[in-house]
Amino acid sequence: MSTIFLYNFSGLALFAIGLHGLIRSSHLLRKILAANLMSSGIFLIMIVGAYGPDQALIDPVPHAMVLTGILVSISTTAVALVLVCLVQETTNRALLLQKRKREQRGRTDA
Amino acid sequence: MTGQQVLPELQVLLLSLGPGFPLVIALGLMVPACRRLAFSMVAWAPLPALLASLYGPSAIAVEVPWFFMGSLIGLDRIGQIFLFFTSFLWLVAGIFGRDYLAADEKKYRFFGYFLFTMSGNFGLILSQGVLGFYLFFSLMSFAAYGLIVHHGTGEAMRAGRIYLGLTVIGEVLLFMAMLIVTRDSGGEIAFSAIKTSRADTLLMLLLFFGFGIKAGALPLHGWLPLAHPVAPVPASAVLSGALIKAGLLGWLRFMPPDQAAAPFWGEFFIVAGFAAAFYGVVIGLTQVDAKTVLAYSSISQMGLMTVIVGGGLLVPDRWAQTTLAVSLYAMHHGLAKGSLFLGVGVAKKKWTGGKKPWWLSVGLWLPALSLAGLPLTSGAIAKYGMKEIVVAIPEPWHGLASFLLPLCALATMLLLYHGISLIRPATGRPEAEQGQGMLFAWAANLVAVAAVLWLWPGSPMEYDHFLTAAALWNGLWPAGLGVLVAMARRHYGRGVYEKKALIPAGDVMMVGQWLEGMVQGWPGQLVFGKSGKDFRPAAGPDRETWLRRIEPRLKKGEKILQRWAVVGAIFLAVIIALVYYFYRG
Amino acid sequence: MNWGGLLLVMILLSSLVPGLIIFALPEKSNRPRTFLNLGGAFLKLLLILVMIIGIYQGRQFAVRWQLLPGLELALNSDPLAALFSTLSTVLWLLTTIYAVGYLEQSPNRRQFFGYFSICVTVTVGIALAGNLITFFLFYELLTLTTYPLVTHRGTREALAAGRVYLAYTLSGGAVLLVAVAWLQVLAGPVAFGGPPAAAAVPATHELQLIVIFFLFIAGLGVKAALVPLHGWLPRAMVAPAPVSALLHAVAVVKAGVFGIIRIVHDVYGVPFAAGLNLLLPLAILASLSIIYGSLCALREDDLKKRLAYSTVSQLSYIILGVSVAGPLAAMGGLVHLVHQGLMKITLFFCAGNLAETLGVHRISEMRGIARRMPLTMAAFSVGALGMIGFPPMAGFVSKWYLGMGALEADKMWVVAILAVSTVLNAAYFLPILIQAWFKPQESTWSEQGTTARLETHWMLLVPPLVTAFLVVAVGLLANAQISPLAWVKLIIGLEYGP
Amino acid sequence: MPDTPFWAVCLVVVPLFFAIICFVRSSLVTFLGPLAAWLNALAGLGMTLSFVHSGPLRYAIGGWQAPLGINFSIDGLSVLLVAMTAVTGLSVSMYAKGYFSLRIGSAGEINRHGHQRAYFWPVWLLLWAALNGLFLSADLFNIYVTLEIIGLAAVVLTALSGKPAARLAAMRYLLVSLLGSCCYLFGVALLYRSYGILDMTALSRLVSPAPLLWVSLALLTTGLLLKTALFPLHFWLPPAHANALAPVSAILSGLVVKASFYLILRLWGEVFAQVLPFAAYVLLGVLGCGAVLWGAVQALLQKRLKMLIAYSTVAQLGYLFIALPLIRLDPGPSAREAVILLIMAHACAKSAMFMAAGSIFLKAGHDRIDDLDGIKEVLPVSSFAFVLAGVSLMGFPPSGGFLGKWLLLGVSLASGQWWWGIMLVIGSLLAAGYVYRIACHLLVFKASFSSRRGSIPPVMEWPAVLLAVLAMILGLLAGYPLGLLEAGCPVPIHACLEVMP
Repeated sequence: MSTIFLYNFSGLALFAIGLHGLIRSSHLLRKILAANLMSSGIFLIMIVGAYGPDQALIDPVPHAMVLTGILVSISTTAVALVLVCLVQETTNRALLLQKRKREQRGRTDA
Repeated sequence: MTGQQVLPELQVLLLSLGPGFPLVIALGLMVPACRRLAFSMVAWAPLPALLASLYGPSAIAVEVPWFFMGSLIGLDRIGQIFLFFTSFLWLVAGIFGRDYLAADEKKYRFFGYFLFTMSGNFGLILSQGVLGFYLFFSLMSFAAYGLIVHHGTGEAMRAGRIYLGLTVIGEVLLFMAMLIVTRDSGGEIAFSAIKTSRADTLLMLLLFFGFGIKAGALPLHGWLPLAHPVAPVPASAVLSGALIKAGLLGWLRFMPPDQAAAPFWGEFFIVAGFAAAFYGVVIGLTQVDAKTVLAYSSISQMGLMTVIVGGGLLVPDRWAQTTLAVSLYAMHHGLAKGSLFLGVGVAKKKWTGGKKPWWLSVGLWLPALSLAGLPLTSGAIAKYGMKEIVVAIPEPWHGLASFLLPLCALATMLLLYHGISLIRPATGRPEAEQGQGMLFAWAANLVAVAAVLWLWPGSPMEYDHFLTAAALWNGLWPAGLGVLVAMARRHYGRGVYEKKALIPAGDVMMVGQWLEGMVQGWPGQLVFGKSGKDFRPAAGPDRETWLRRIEPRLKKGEKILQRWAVVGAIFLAVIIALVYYFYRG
Repeated sequence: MNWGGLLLVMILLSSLVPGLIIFALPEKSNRPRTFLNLGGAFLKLLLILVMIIGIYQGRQFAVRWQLLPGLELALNSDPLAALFSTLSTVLWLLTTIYAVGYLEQSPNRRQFFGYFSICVTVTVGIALAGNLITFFLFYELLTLTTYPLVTHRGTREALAAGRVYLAYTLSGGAVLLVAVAWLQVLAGPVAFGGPPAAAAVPATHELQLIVIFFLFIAGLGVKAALVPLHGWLPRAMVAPAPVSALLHAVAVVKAGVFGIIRIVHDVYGVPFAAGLNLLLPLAILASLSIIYGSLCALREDDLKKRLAYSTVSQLSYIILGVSVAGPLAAMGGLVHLVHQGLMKITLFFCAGNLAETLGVHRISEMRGIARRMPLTMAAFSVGALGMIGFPPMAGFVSKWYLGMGALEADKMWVVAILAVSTVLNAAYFLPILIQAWFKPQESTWSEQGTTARLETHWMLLVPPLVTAFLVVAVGLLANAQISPLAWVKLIIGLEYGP
Repeated sequence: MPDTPFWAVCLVVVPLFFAIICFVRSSLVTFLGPLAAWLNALAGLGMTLSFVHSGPLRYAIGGWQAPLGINFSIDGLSVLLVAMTAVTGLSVSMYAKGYFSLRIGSAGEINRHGHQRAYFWPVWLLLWAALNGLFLSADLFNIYVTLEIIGLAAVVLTALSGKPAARLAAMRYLLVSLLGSCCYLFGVALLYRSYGILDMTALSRLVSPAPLLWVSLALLTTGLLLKTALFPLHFWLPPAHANALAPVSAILSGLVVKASFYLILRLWGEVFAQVLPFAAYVLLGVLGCGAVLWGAVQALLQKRLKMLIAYSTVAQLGYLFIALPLIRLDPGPSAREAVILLIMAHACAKSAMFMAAGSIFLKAGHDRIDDLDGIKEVLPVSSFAFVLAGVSLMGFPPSGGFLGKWLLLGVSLASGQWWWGIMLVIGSLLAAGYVYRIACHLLVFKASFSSRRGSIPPVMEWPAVLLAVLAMILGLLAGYPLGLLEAGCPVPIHACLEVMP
C-alpha cells in the first residue's frame, strides 16, 4: 500500500510545484514548463487511481484519459511556444512582467 | 313700468344682449378691419341694458344650461335698480369719453377694456347664479385694470399693480366663499335657492372682505384713492359710480333673507360702515388732488351703505326694505359721484382759467348738495329711506346711528366743498370746439341726479311727511353747518393744505410698500435666496464630479488585480473558501 | 385577436409605423415625412373616435399577448384610457404641425420626427395599458424614446440636461420595477379593469403594501415631477419647443400622474388606500409641490423655466384631487389632467413662437411684445388666465371641482392650498401679461425672417390659437355632452357608483 | 426528417470537416467559410426542430457505451445553447465575411486582413465545433477536451490581430486557460477516483457528501471560474476581448465565456444541486455582486469603446452568478428560465455591440468615446444597432434581459432574500450609466464628422442590427424558447449502468 501512497503524494507534489512555478516565475518558458509539470502530476495521480486493491484488475478508463490528456497538453505547449516567439518578436524580452506592460502603454490600440 | 310677459327666448335674447352687445363691439374693436365702425358704436353699447332695465319684467329668472356649468340670467327688483343706474352711468361715461379721449392715440385700447368692464358689470347684475356672478365679477375686475393703467405713467402702473394684487386676493376669497355657499346649499347655485348660514364666521368674513375690497371696506380700500386720480375721467367716473357698487350688490345677493338674525354681524357691519365713513372724510381732507378727495368721499359713502346693510342684518324681517333703501341710495350716490367726476373732466377741458364759470359751479354744487342730503333733492329721499331702517334697529344702535347720521351728512358736505374748491382750470390750450358731447353727457347726468329718485316708482315718497318742518330742518342744518365750517377752514388754513398731501394717497398702501421692500431686502434673500439667480434644486448626479474623485483609486485597484502573484493568491483563496463552505454547509 | 383588439393594436401602430418609415426615409425628404406624420395623426384620431363611440355603447375592447405563463401584456379600453389617449392624440396632431413649422430649416429632423412618433405611440400605450406590467413596459420605453428628443440640439447643456433627465427617470424606473415585482409576488398579476388587486392581499402583508405604495409614488413621482424628484423638468427645457410642449407639458409628465391615478384607483382602490391612510401623506406631498413649484416659478426669469416650474405645481393639482378621497375631488383632478394639458401646451407653443421668431427667451425681454405679436400673446394670455383659474377658462372648472371635493371631504386646508396657489399663480403669470400688453418695448429683438402678412409662420401660429380656443371652449361648454368634464363624470360614475 | 442524433453528429462533424478543408485549401476560404457557417446554422435549426419533435435523448456515438464511448445528452438547456451559438455564430460569420474583404484603411492593413482571413475561418469553425460538442456532451472528461479546444482556438483567434497588445493579451489568456484546465482535470481525476463514473446524470445519483468530493468540486469550480472570468479572476478578459479583431471579440464575449458558465450552471444547478450547501451558492452570488459593481464602475472609467464593452461583459457575467443562489432558492422553473434568457440575450446583445463597435472603429479610425459625436450621420445603421443592443443590455422592457431580471427579482422578493433583487436593479442602473455614456455621443447630431474614406458594406451592418433586434424582442417571444427548456428534463440513464463499481 505504501507505494500507492508514495505515487499519490508525488503526483500531488508535482502539481504543487507546477502551480507555484506557473504563478511565481516571471519568464514565459518557465511558466510553460511549470504547466507541463502540473499536468504530468495529474496524469500520475490518475494512473495510480487505475490500480484496484488486488493487483490483477486494472481499470482501462484512466489510461484512455491520460492518453488524451497528454495529447492535449502537447498541443497546448506547442501553441504556447509559438505565442512566446510572437511575444519575443514584439517585446524583445520574453518577460510578462508588469513593467513590461507599462512600456507598452503608449502604443496600445485595438 | 312693469314689462308685459314676453316669450322666454326673447327674454333670454334681451337680457343676454345686456352683457353681450358690449362684448361684440369690443371684439369688433380688436379686428382692425371693422375697428372704425365699432368705435362709432361704442357710446351706444349700454343701450340694450338700459332698455332691459326699463322695460324688462320685474322678476324673471331664465335657465341657460349649456353656458359655463349651467347659469341663470334674470332681473329682480334690486337688480333692476342697479342695472338702470349702472347702464345710465356707462352710457353717459361712454358719450363723455368719446369726446374726452378723441385726441388720445390709444383710445381703441381704452374703449376695448371699457367695453369689457361694462359687459362684466352688466353680466354680474343680471346673473342670478353664483357661478355666473363670479364669472362676470372677475371679468369686470380684471378688465378694469386696463382702464386704470391707460396713461401708462409710473403712478398708474403702481396703482394698477396694487389694484390687481388686491383684486386677485378678493377673487380668491370670493372663490372660497362661493365654495362654502354652494356646499351649504347642497350644490344649488341659484341665488334664490342658496342658504348662507350666518353662524359660519369664516364664510361671513370671506364675504365681507371678498366684496369689501371692491366696496372700499376699511383695511382693503387702499387701491381706490390711488386708482381714481390716474385713471382717465370717464374711467374714474365709472369706477366709483358702478364698479364699487358691485361689492355692495355681492353682499345683498350672498346674504339672502333667511330668518336667523345675526346680531354680531349686524353690529360688525355697522361699526365697519361708520369707521369707513369717518376715516374717509378725515383722510380726504388732508388730500390736495380733487379726484383723490372724491375717491375718499366714495369710501365714506360706501361706509354709510355698509351701515344700512348692517341694520338689515340686525332686523331680518325688514331685509327686503333694507335692500331697496340701499339700492336707491347706491343709485343716487353712483349718479351723483359720476357727475362730480365728469364735472372735474369738463373743468379740465372747458374752463379756460380765471373765475369758475357759473354753469360749472352749479353743475358741481347740485350733486354735492344732493349727496349731503339737502331737502328737496333726491339725496334727501335716499337718506329718508335710510332713516326708516335706522328707526327699526334695536336700541343701543338706534341711538348711536340717529346721532351719527347727520354728522355724516355734515362731514360729507365738508369733504365735497374741499374737493370742489380744489378743482383747477385746464392748463394747456382748451379744445373749445368739439366738447359738445361732453357737455351734453354731463348735463344729462345732472338731470338724472336731480330727478331720479323723484320719478322712481318704488322710492319711499310720502309728500306730506316729507314737507313737514322737522324733516326740512333735519335735512338743512347739516348741509348748512358743513358749508360754513368748510369756508372757515379754507379762509384760515389758506396755503397749508395746498402743496402736498399730509398722508400719501392710499394711506394703507405704505404698509404694502414696506412689505415689498422686505421681500427684496435681506429677509427675502434669506427665504428665497438671491432673486433672479437660477434657483438650482439638487443638481443631478454629474458623472464628472463624483467619479473623477475616486477614479485614481479604482484604476490602481485594477492594476493590482492584474499581477500574477495576486491572481495566484486569489485562486487559492477561492479554492479554500469553497472547500470551507462545503464542509460548513 | 378579436376585432376590438385589432382596433387597439391599430391605434398603436398608426403612429409607430410612420415613425419607423420616417427613420428609413433620407434626411431631405421633408414632404413625405410631413405627410406621414399628419396622416398617422389623423388616422389615430379617427381610430380613437371609433373607440370612444364603442365605449359609449358600453363595449369593451381588449387584447392579450402572453409572454410567460404568469405574465401577459394586455391593452384594454376603459374610459380613463380613452381620456388620456384622446388628449395625447389631439395634442400630438397639433404639435406635429407646430414642429414642422418650428424645425423648418434645422438639421437632423429625421431623428426628431422618428422618435417623436414613437414617443406618442408609447404614450398612448401607457394610456391603453391593461395591466401593471404593460404599463411598466411602456413607462420605461417612454424614458428611452424621449432622451434623444431632449438632447436633440446636441449642445453641451442639452447633453448635461439629458444626463440629468436619464439619472432621474432611470432611477425612478428602477424603484418602480421593484415595486411592480414585489406587488406581483404578493398579489399575483395585477390587472386594471377588475376589483383592486392590492385589496385582495391578506392583511398580514399590510406593512409591505404600504411600503410598496410609497415605492410606487417614488417611482412615478419622478415623471410626475413631485417636488423632491422634479429636478429634471426645468433643466429639460433646453429641448426644442415642440418637445417641451408635448413631452414636458403633456406626454411624459402626464404619464407619471396617470400612473399615480391608476395605482390609487385601480391597483389599490380609493377605499382600501384610505383605509391604510396612504392618501393623506400623498395629499401633503402634492400640496408641498404645488406651493414649492409656484415659489420657484416666481423666481425664474427664463420663460420656459418658469413654465416648467408651473407645470411642477399644476401637476400636483391632479395628484391632490386623486388623493382627496371623494368623487368630486377625483372629478376635479381627472378633468384637470385634460385642462392643464391644453393650457400648458398653449403656453409652451407661444413661448416657442417668441423664441423662434424674435429670439426672446427671458421675461425681462418681453416688454411690449404684444404689439409685435398680438395673436401669440392673446393665446398666451388665454392660457395664463386659464392657469390662474379665471372663470370662463378650463382652469376654473377643475379648481371649482377640486374645491367642492375638498369641502365634501371637509378638508378645509386643501381649499386653503388652492387659494394660496391661485394667488401665487397670479403672482408669476400676471407680471408677464402686464409686461407684454401694457409696457412699452425696451429690448431689441432679432427678427428671424418672418412673412410680412402674419406675425410668424402660419404653422407656428395656428396650433396655439386652436388650443387657446379649446381652453375657452372646454371651460364655457363644461356642461355640454361632449366636454371632457362629461367624460370624467362617466369615469367617476363607473368608479364610485351612481 | 432525420432524427436528433443525426443532427447532433452533424453539428460537430460539419464544422470540423470544413475547418480542415479551409486550413488545407486557404484559397477557397472566402467561399467555404460562410458556406460552413450556413450549414452549421442549418444543422442547429434541424436539431432544434427535431428536438421539439422528439424530445430529450441520450446518444452514444458509434454505439460505444459509456464509460469508454462518448455520450451526447441532448436536453432543453443544451439545445437552446446550441441554437444560440448557431444564430450568433452565423451573424458573426456574415460580419467576418464583410470584415475581411474590406478595402478601408492603409494598404498594409488590407493585405494583413487577407492573411488573417486564411487563419480566421479554420480556427473559428474549430471553435464552433468545440462549442457544439461541449453543449451536447454528457460526461465530464469529454467536456474537458472540448473546453481545452475552445481555450486554444480562442487564444489563437485573439493573437490573430498581430498587434503587440493583442499578443500579450493572448499569452496571458493562454496561461490562465492552462491553469484553469489543469485544475479542472485534477477535479475530474479526483471525482473519477471516488466514484469511477464521469457521466453527469449518473454522477448526480451516486454523489454523497465526502471530503474528497469537496476538494474535487472546489478545484472543478475554481477552474471554471477562472475561465468564466468571474470578478476577482477577471483580469485577463478585458485586454483579450478589447484588443482582438472585431468578429473575434464578438465570438469571445458572446459565446466562449458562456461555455464555462454553462458548465457551472450544469454542475451547480443539476448534478451536485442536492449535495451542495446553500452557503456555497451565497459565496458565488456575492462574487457575482462584486463583478456587477466592479465591472460597471470600471466600464464607466474607460476611454476606449471596446475596453468599455469588455468590462461590461465582466459586469453582465456578475448577473448570471447572482442568479445561482436564486436557482437554489426558487422551487419553480422561473429562476432557471431567467438565467437562460439572460445568457441568450447577453450573447445576442454583446456580439451585436462588438460588431457595431468594429464597424465604428474601422470607419472612424479610432474608438475614443468622446470623439464619436456625429458618427450617426456617417454610420446610421451601426450606431442604431449599438444603442439598441446597449438598451437590451440595460434590461429595458421588452428585451430578454428585462424579462430575466424581472423573473429573478420576483424570485428574490418571493424568497425573502430581497438583496439579490436589489443588486440586480442597481446593476442595471449602472449598466444604463455606461451604455448611455456612449449612446449620448452616438445619438447626438454634429454636422461634420472626420471619417476614413470607403464605405462599410451592408453585410457588416445588418447582422448587428438583426442580433440587436432579436435581443430586444427576446422578451416578447420568451414563451417559445423557454417552452423548450421545460420539455428537456435530463433522461434517466439506468440503461447504461452495467459498468464496474
